[in-house]
Amino acid sequence: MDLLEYQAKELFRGVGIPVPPSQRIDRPADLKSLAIPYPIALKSQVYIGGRGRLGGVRLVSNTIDAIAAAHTIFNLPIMGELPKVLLAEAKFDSKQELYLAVVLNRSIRRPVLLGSAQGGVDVQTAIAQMQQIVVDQEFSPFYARRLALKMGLKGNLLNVVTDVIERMYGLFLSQDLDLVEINPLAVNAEGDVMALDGKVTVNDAALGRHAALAALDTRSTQGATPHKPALARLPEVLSTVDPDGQIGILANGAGLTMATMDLLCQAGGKPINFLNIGGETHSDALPETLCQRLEQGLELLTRNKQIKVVLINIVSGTLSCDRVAESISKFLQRPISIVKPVGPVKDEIRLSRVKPLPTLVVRLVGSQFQDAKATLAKTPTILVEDLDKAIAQALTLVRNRDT
Amino acid sequence: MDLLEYQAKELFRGVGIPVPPSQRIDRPADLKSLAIPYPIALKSQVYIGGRGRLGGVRLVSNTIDAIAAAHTIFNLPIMGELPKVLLAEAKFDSKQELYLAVVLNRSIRRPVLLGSAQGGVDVQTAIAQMQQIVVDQEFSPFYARRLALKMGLKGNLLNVVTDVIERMYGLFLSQDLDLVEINPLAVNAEGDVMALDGKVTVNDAALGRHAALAALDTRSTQGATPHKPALARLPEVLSTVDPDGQIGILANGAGLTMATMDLLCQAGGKPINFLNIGGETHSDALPETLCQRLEQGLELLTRNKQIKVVLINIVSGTLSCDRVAESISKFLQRPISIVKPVGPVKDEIRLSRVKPLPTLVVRLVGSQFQDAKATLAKTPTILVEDLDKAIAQALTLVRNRDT
Amino acid sequence: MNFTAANKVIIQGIIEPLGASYAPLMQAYGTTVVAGISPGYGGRSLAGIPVFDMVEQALPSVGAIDTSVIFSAPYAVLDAALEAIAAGVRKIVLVTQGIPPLDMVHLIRTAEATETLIVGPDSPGIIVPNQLLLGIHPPDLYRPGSVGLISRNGTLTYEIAWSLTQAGLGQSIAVSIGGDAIVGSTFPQWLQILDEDDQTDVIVLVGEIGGDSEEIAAHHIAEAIEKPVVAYVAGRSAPRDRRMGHAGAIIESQATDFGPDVGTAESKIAALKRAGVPVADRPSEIPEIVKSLLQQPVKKAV
Amino acid sequence: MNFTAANKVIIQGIIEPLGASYAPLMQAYGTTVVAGISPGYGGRSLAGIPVFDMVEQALPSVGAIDTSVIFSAPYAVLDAALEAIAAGVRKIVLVTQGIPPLDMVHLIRTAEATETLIVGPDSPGIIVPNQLLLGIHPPDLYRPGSVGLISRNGTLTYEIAWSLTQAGLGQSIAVSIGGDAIVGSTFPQWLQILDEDDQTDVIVLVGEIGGDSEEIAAHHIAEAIEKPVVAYVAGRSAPRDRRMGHAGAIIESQATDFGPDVGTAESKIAALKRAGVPVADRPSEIPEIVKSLLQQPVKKAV
Repeated sequence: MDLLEYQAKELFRGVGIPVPPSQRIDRPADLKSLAIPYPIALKSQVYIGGRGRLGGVRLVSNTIDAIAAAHTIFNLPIMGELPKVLLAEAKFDSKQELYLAVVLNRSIRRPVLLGSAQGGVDVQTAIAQMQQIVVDQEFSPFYARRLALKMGLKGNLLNVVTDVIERMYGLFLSQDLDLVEINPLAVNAEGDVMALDGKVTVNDAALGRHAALAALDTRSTQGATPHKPALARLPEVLSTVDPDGQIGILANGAGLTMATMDLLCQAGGKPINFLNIGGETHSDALPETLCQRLEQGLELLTRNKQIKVVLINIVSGTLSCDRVAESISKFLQRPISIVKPVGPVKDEIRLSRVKPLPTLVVRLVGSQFQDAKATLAKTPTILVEDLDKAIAQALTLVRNRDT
Repeated sequence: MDLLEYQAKELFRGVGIPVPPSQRIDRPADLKSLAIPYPIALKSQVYIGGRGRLGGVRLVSNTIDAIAAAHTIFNLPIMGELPKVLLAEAKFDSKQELYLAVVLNRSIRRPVLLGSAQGGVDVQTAIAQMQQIVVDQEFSPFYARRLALKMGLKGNLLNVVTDVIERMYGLFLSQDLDLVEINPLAVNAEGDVMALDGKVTVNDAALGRHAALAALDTRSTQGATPHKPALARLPEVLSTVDPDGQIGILANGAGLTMATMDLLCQAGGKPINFLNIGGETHSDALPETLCQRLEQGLELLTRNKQIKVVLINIVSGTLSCDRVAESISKFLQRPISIVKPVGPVKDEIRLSRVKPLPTLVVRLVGSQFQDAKATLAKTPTILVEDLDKAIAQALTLVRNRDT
Repeated sequence: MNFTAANKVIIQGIIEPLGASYAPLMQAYGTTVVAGISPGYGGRSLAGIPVFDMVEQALPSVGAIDTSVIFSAPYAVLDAALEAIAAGVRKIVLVTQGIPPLDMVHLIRTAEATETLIVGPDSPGIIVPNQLLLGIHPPDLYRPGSVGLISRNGTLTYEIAWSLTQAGLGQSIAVSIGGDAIVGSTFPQWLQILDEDDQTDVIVLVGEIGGDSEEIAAHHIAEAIEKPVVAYVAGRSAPRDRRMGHAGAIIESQATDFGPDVGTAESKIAALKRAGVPVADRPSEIPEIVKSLLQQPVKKAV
Repeated sequence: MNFTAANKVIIQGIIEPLGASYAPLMQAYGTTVVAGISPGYGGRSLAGIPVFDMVEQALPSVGAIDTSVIFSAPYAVLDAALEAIAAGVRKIVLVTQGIPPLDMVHLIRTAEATETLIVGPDSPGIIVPNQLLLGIHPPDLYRPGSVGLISRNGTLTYEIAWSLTQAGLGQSIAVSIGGDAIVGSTFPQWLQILDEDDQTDVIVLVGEIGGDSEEIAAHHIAEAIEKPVVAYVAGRSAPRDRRMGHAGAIIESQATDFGPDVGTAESKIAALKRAGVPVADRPSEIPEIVKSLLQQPVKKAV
């Protein structure tokens, strides 16, 4: 989960990383009661980077200009995203700008400290100067000092930046972050430093043990429900792969879902949606849960009126083939009224129910295959044992339904 | 630094250790706006243990009784200590009482977890059942579970108590505590636990990095000045060793001060006060600082009108003998008015100045001894090279001044 | 590294839903499951397996333990694994998915210091067909044979094992290093183990997009592996930067705005091909390639 | 364990007041001080000693470092020591007092894992008369000889060294294990080192009230030490439970209300006497006892 700049800066403030005096602006009128002196920067609070180039940051010197600028920024989408909040921030005169980050490197399985003596908006220059220190053992401030030295810092600035990195690492560790980044860390003529922009990504798997961070999720439509490391919720809306596609894919496990989609694409098929109902390694996983997710997944996919064929590919140790077959059969027989909706049921969706269901091509690997076969024989689904043949079957069906 | 019970419980609450609903009572009238339901326990907030046996805890069932009890407790000294605050706390029905502690074991140089299935006021029984687990590597909750198991706990209680110990350890580590103790941790019929009394000792050396804890020091007359790991302040008032004594001891370093006092006592002398002006291992230690402390120490000791002889024993690498001699000489020559008082100067002290100073017996080991000898020759002090002889000299002088 | 039915195995988190379902299956497959561990459940038993509150409690009755398979809830896994290491266990399989990455960093540091093998997390574990099941592989899909199967996913591993089995190609061992972002044992480690394993004649490596494990594996194969390797990489058609269900499928970049091409299917396939590894276009192609490789003479040591 | 002038030594915290005063003295005494370390002061020099920002920066120019003497401010000591260990330094003297005990616990764990000797904290360090000064012992009070002096205090150690020197008894080495509550190296460790040291004929052990180091030392002497040992314990007259200036002088109890007799002068003296160690009543008695012991034949190995 990404944090917005102002949320990241609150975290920075909490651990003693210097940030400019600032104020959150929820509407332009808030600027009338601004507590920080002009000139200020008004900054669009969006999750996407590069807002500076796109007009999302403006320097203003008085209330009238500030309100006008706020109106503009509130109505300026950054790569399609409109800000809900702006940040008004005191200006800081920087003589030098540094880049600093703490991030987990998954291939060496250790946190790394990144730093560049050339931070700021010109990312290419920052990269050219980028230094990296691997935190191979338990962190101690000397790792931070090692980075600061490698960045070429000296004297008091060496110690001041070491201290900032140490605090960034403290946040990273205590809050289970995937990334904490300051760019730029500005240095003024007096040698004071200030974090002018910051980015924090919280690890989603760890959110369940950081209630305060979970509450910062402004994007979740579920609101501030406590994140817990339960089976991930199925998405409420499936993203579209190919808008012209007519095939939906439902599989279990990320690798298998991708492989199924790869096969379909290689064979010339056009998947519109794909859905992974989840792998088998969740500690709470029970056959009942997986069946439920299968049925919910079918419900989700079949809502899309454009889908002609749903290709189901379930390879499971937890779920026997007959249980999968029963779930499918149950799904097909359900009276519409008793289907428990995943989200609020809109009329448009109710309407879709009267439409004929897409054809289900079912491919199963696991125990009790013969029982599954018997169960599915009583349904209009098409059971195929071989994966390549299932793909071919799905394609044929689409073509037939098209014509 | 010890915390009072209510301060300890605030820390417990902060890390999720269950404590009863409670309210701090600064004066009996506070009980009129009590927000917790009766019956409550009113508890004297003193640093000394065993207040229960001494009437410092009372159970009351209504406001009238509560106010009366509060008046009594506010006026009841516990081993000489009057409470400034009481704690009003909701009653909890316990079925079982456990003892839990985390403490640093200095000889094995590791934290240890202590637990007894028989906690509560009967300390002897608790000790008889005491179990100990050494946290030899980085802490992980299994150390806590190991203790809970050794205490004989089972089922859900095993997990609940493991969780409490884990949180106690978290406090211990993050707040640099010397001790965190819960006695009793009460268990009710439903298996819920509650910390009914708690004791927390903060490590003094670490207070400088825990501003919030340092602010809890209710005993410091310095108020909430930030603790920092600077040279320890000299005491404002010297404690009395032998009220009939007439000799004051001033030495540098704890071991040397003790050895000097041992020698004096073994020779039949009666020290009334002793003062260690500090060893040589402080990273901020400069000869200037040590000289200043020597002069402040002499000032402190000579304030005591009962002292006839001050025995100075300085063995130093940092401070050459001549600098010690100069400091002593400077102290003796000082006009009373320009002496910078260590504390507020009371009339009684000014008065003491007109009294003749005690005789100073000076014993020095270090470089530049001959220069020191020359300097001190011009003063009324008695310089002795040998420690045993210095002791004998001090004793002779006391006897002579007595007669 | 020996994985046989003689391994003494414990199951931590045996009362978690997944642990409770698979404990009897592991035992039925021939795995010597000597104890289950679930704090608060000590004294009970599950499918005849005695349950203890702590690993060390089991030691007096069962003796030294070789392997622990951990099904504990995600936030309890680090402690469970450290407890197992403290009790002398030196092979640990983490089935559970969703362990916070920094817990894994801590665990991996401790594992390195104590020379403990960590498989997973988010892994179906290890299966040695007809001998040993350390995890949740569906045994029906496997047969004994000489193909060593290494993957980083779950159900796709089953799919490929099944395609091998159907083609008459049994497996010497199948292991998934796990699908989470930070995993214990790596592709190079397992390539090395299987290269030295007498039972294995050919290695099948199953990768997917995200991270750089396939690129690193390719490098290692070129440098150090003598046995023939066949690879398959899932995710050629995956939309970039979309979550497919686990972190392994996110094409990650080192830090904001610093994203090289590493992690894409193209990069992985190219790296493997450069290392001389044939890459199957679809799972069903793997058995054919394996068969053709088995007919060639083995590369000689240089 | 060899402590000679050939030891390559660095001084961490060389710009702290105490470090700046003693660095030139250590060097003048013959100690090979190759570098000083103080973050933010790299590039300067102090008394001809080059100063670096980090230990590892000094390595290319000075080669492997044997010993670091640390004068850093209390809260910076843990990091300085870990930095030294990471740079391969395996002997560390902590002069600074007032290091938070849990920092020491962390450091001692790391020192154990890396086989690093930690002397101190709150210690004047080590002196090998006329050869090597690792800390702040006043060199004038020491002479070369065959008495090994082990203590846990500062100025009292100087006092006793001086009484030995005045009596014509030089010292093979003098070391203070430090006065803070948690220290690195222990009495038994140093007793062992001196027992095996060819230059040492007799050992003087200087203790004080608080803690149980003297009791443990007594036990170790009875079990394992062959050379004669003389002891002195300060604090017989100390009021109980009063702070004498450092934590070693607090008679501590394990937890509230659990205070055994351990830690009192009586307990320590009794334990030492039980171990056959003569205990001097006053510092000036020590030289006499040392002389009488030197005339006796050394205990034979059993």
